[in-house]
Amino acid sequence: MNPNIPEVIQTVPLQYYVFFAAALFSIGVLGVLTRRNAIIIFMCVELMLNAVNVLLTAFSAYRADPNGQIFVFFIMAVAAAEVAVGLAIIVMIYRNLQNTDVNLLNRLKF
Amino acid sequence: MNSIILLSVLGLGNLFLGFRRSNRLLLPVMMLILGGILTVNFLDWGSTQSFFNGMLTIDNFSVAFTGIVLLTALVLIPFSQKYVLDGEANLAEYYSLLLFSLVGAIMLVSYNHLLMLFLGIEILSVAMYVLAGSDKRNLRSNEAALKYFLMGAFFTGILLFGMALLYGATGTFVLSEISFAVQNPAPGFESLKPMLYIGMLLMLIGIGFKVSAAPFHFWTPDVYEGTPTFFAAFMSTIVKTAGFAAFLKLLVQAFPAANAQGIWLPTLTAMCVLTLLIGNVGAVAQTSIKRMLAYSSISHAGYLLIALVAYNGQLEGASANGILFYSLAYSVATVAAFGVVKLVADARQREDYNGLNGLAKTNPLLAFSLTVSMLSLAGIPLTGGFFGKFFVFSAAVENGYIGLVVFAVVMSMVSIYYYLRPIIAMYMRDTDATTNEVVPVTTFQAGALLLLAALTVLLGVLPGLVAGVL
Amino acid sequence: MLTVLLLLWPVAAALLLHFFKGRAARVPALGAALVEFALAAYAALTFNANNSGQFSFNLNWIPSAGIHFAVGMDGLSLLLVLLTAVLVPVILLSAFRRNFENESVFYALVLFMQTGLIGVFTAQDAFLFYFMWEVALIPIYFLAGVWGGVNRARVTFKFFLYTIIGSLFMLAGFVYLYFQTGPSADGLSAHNSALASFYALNLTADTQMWVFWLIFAAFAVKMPIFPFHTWQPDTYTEAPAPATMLLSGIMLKMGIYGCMRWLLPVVPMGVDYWQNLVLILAIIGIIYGAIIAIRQQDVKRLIAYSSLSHVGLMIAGVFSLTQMGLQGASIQMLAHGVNVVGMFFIADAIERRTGTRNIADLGGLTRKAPVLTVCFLVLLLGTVALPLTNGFVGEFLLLAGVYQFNHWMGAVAGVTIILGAVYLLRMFQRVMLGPDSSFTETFTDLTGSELALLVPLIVLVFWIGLFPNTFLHLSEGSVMNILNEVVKR
Amino acid sequence: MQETVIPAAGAPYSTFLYVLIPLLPFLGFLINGLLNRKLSGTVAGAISSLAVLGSFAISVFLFLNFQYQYTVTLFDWISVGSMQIPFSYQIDQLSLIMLLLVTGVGFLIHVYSIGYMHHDENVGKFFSFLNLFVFSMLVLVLGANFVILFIGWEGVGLCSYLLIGFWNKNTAYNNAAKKAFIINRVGDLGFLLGIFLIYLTFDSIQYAEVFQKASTLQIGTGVVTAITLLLFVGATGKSAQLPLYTWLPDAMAGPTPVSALIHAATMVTAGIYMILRANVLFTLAPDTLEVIAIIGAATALFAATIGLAQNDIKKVLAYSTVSQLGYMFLALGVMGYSTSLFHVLTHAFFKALMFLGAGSVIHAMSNEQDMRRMGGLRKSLPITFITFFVGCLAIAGIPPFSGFFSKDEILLHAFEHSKVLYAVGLFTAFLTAFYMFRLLFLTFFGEFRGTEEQKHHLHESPASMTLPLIVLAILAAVGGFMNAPFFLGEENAYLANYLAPLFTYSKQLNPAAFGVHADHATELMLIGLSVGAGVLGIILAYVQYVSRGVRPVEDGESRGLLENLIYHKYYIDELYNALFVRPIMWLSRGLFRYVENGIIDPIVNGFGRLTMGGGQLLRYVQTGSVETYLILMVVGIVLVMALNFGKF
Repeated sequence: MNPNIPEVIQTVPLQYYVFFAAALFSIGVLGVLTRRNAIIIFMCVELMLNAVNVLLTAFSAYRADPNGQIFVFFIMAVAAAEVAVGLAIIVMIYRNLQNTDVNLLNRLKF
Repeated sequence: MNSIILLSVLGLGNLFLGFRRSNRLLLPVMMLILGGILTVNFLDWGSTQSFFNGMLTIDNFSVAFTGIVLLTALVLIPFSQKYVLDGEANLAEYYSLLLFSLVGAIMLVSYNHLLMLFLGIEILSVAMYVLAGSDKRNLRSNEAALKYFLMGAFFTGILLFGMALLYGATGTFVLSEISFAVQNPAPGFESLKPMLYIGMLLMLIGIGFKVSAAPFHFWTPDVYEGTPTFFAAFMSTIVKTAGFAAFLKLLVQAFPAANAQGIWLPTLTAMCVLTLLIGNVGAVAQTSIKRMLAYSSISHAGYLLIALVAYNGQLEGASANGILFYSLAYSVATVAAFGVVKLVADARQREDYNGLNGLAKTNPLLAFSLTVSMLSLAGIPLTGGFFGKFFVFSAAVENGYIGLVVFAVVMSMVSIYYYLRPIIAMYMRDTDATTNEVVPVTTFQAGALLLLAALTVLLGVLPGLVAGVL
Repeated sequence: MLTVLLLLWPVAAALLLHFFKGRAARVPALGAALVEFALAAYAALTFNANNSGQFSFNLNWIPSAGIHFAVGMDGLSLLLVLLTAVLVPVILLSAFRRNFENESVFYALVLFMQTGLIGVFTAQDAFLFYFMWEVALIPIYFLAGVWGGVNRARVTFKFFLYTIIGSLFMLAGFVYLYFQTGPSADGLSAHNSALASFYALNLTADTQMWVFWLIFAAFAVKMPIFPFHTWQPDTYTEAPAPATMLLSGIMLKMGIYGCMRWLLPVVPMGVDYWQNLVLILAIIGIIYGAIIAIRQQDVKRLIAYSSLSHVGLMIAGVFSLTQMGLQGASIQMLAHGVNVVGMFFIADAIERRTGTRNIADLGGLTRKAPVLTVCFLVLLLGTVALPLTNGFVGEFLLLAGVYQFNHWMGAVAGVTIILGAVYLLRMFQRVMLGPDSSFTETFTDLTGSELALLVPLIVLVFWIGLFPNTFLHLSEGSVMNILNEVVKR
Repeated sequence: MQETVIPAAGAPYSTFLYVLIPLLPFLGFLINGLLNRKLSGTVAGAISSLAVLGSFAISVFLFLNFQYQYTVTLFDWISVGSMQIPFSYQIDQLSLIMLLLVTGVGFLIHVYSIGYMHHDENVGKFFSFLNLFVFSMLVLVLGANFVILFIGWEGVGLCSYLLIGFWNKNTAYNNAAKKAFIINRVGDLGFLLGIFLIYLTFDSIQYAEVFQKASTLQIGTGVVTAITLLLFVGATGKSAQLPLYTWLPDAMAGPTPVSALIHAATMVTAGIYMILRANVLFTLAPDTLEVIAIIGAATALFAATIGLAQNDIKKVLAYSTVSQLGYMFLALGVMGYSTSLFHVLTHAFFKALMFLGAGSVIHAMSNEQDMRRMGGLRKSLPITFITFFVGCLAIAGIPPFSGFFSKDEILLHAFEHSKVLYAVGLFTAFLTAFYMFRLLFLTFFGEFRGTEEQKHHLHESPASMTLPLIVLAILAAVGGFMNAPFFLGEENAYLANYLAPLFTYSKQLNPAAFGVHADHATELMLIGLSVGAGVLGIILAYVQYVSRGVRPVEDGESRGLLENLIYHKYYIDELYNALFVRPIMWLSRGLFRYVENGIIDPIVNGFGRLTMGGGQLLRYVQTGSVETYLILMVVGIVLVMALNFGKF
């Protein structure tokens, strides 16, 4: 038990965080695999990223090491950038196809 | 570091040059800038410096790979010409994006901290998502962008999850500290081991996706085909070079052999074999040159993975030098290939092999240049590609991976089949109505192609210039 | 240094040829080849037959890997360099008769190829050897592929694929051997690839057994040996005559030379183990090629199969591991080079005049073209190994060598002298003798320039046939060195 | 007379003299060959004839001044390790006799050809080939080792190819030429292998050295048996013995002087010369000798029977040649070495004579060769008839003509060796007399059966043709006295005595089998029998073809079974066709179609197809659907995890 870590954090065991993050991540993955709407897929990806964030924060807290939490900020920033680009792409597709179903995108194959 | 700063500043500056839409000005300026940065980059040769609290390290390794990245960009830029002259409104923005992505690439080759790895990958990727879809009105380009984006984002998640687990297991993001933590396990480390291993494997997969290693390669053919050729060339050279440098750094500095060999090596080897197989066999059946080049880029990822498998735990020696030489030879040849394909496709509006028919008669220079690059990619002597393969295979044989090398050799035999097809089309087939006109080539493009051919042959005749510098 | 000059001059000339367009390139190209011939002749004259390596040159090529640009000539190399230097001008001259696009590029490629060929014959470093091996391949691919017949794309593709596959195996073998060597002389690298180091290797018999096939694969395809030969007839048929001459006259010798220099002394135990198999394959090739040749209708294809048969005998001679076999192979390489180039030239001359290569379409040429008949007959007699022509010395020694190794093999291989007569005389009869055909009515005899091309070849037919010792003495020392290396272990 | 067989130190004359012997004909070949159409036929013929005459003169000079056996080395030809092949000549009794024979008879044939080939457009080419032939034959007999012998051996093969196919517009002639060369090559292979084995056994191919080493071996040594059998295979090819004789009758396609030169007097004797040369080796191998004797006797009989029913005048002569060659081999097989050479000489005289005579007939008949179209020619061709008659008497073995002596000696040797062989020989002698006189009677007696136009043209040949006939007739008549029968006293056997040094080793090795030991009574009895056989044959022929006037049946008419079989030469050509030629042709097509293009190539292409198929399969995976890709990649991730699960 690390004395540098506030006790209130340690009331929830680390494993719980890990399991939680893993579950969240898996839900994200499953969402990506099962949904066909580009926007929803994209949201599921965000879910995966948030699972990572949770995990990083938890580890960071348990290790009393700020690095992890700083990393989370970067992930958020980058995710924001990705959102901007991703939504722009989806919008572009929507303009051309009037739809955002990824399965309509199969001109490029074989 | 100087190159990162210069690139970022100039990239920003470039955004303000957007009022001048003339490529006549922008192109030389860009080439001048890149040439300058390339020179500046090599000023750092021989010294080792750290930046951002040791998150970035500039050493010979990073300088060398930065050199390849910048050189590739420099010779690639002339081929943007046609694209830009078509009245693209946001000319300067594209150049800026290119410059920014170069920053990402440089971060990838000099990172020392997983955060920088992540940032490098993202800077590079996000720029690429945009560029892939830059032909806004073209559905294929749109599709490529979306596919690349969705899958890229997904695998960013995987990569990050891996990093997070690794962090959980070792408590650090610094490469050398990860290695140290693994080698000197703290009490209670045993229970963290699954996390460590899963983390490592997930990172392997994440980076494997970026360098299009099988079975995480599915995006590559589709995206390369849809992306405007110029940016596809960018993806298949700069992204791949930087990706492999990053991969090697990760394996060497964070996952050293002592503890991890048993964990990631079999996986890596399996990926390597699969990549070689899929890349080469897949390319055989293609009818579009661009798609063939995409599979070819997968197969070359396979060859480079051999160098990773033949890992010697250092950023020097056979393995690192092999990757360096291979990347250089591969980039030079690939740029020329994409360049010619782009010029021909623009002029003739077709990307299949037959579109090249009779090119030797209409454009001997293009034909010659594409021939040299195909031979280099096929690994025929007198070209850099031969020594690339040679060094990589040597590294593997030296470390006892004879079976792997034999497999790779067999696969490169297969590769001859599809690399010869453009040559056959250019030299041995007659022209038809769509292919009997001369393809327009600007001076810069001709110069770049000549330079690339010369470089390829130079590497093929005097490999000692580059081999063994690390 | 002379060797370097021999290597650099053709490629330099090829580059310079860029400044000449079309027909204007003919004279400079021929001039360059003649200069090369003069250089080779000078080398031959100053060559000291008692010594082995001469005109050596050694440059650290890839220092970090201990790979050297090491060239030099012993008698065997010199013989083949001479062959190359003699045949290339002849081949260039033969090309002058044709009309085709981009002549200057064509000649440049021929000269470029000459560098590769001479490089193969003079390399003293394994990787340099491999490098030159492939350098020689690239120009011939284009020569055959760009200027060839209707099926050129498919056929040359097969050829290229075949040979490159073979040579990649060789590369793998060399890489493996390379890592068994000691550090380079300058200590910069842990290994080196010098010929001498390869000779000094101490490999177990098991290793040699499989390394043998890696290296042999390349030679087997190039020579070619049955059953790796299927590229050959097609390629010989489709390629333009000068390219066919290069392929059959010189390039095929690369494989035999390779066996002698880079296989026998490097993996002697492997050779010992597979000796019988290779001999059997070679002998099958002799008979198989000859029998198939009997009924071929295309003159070029017939010569191609005859070449397969003759090469089989050379391989058998080499693998008999006898002095006679190896010396026979050395001299037969020259003889076969001269004869086959001459034969293909004549086939080409006939095709140019009549527009056909089909034996059934021809006949009665001898009455129209007595000079051609004489030239053809002389070359044919050389090919069927009539005594006092070049073919006899080689075949006699080769058969003697094989016979010395195994009487039965020698006897079976000897059937070549019967079958050779069968298919060549059949062709000669149908083409030159008998009643006229509609294709041959307006046939004209050889022109002066064509004769000028054939005369040197015919002189060589008799020179080698009458005074083979001129050449046998050159290669004697090399052959003994090779055999000593083989016997040593 | 020198008893030593070891060559003495040096040649008594300048090397140039020896070079000149083959060089003169070779120069003739070059001059006539290069100036092919510029010289008139007579000039070309004169040049060639003079060249051969020059060689003849030198040969006579050497013969007259011959003291001891020696070798002349011109230059080192091939040297590889211990395989040292100098280009050297051996001058001894055997080579001198052969020199005289080749150049002497050769000269006469050259002279004859001037007249015979007068009308031919390629007469220059013809003479150049003739000269080349003489050159090859001279190299053959002069060589001091087996390889030089082989040069000439192959050289005559080539020349026969060129000369048989001289009228190259005719496909049948070309085929005959090709057949001659190829069948000779079959024999040559045996010879070549024999040379290899000699080299491997004795480490040399130089006669002197090989024979000297061989003389120390035991009789019956296995390897020597193998060597001699191989050499004999070579001899059967060149000397037209069973089973390789088929080329010789076909070779009659060439101009008639060619038949005389190549296929009667010289080339076919090469095999006998070779065995005589290597008599030491053969003496060491009694088994081989047995084979030779049997093959010889069988050939003699076999060819003689075929000769009975042939209608082509040259074919009859051809089969008679084969038959007589069989005699010579029979002589060799029973170790009558000098006897064999004796028969070579007498046969050269009378067979050359008969061929040239036949040529004269054909010339007169405007190229008609079928005896069924001849008859009664003795009136219009008196010289030809008389000389031909002499030849026939000689071959029939009627004393005192040359054939009688030589054939009789052979039969004597055979009798001593084996009664069966003797009987065969004797029967053959009877057959020979019969079919030769059948030829004579059909040609020169009776009524002329040709066309009116032929009859109109009938004329005796010019002097250039008849002179050689006369000279040869004289030789054929008296040639026998150079080796008189034993009962007249050994000192009269000039030839045998002259040649004796050649057989010194043989005699030492096997004195028992060497020479003749019969008493005079037996000898006389045998003479009586053989003369009787000859006379009987002549009488029968006379009765059949003159008295009863029987004519050979025309092609359309039916023949008796046996006659048909003989007329068709026992269908041997057809048999060989079915056994060798067809299968090889079939194999050639079969290998090309089914092995080359049916197995090997498809296998090679199969690898390509396999790869291509793999590529196509991969394309099915690459569906273009993001969903599929993601699922597949996730499966990949799961697989990676699952496969590494054990390590966690």
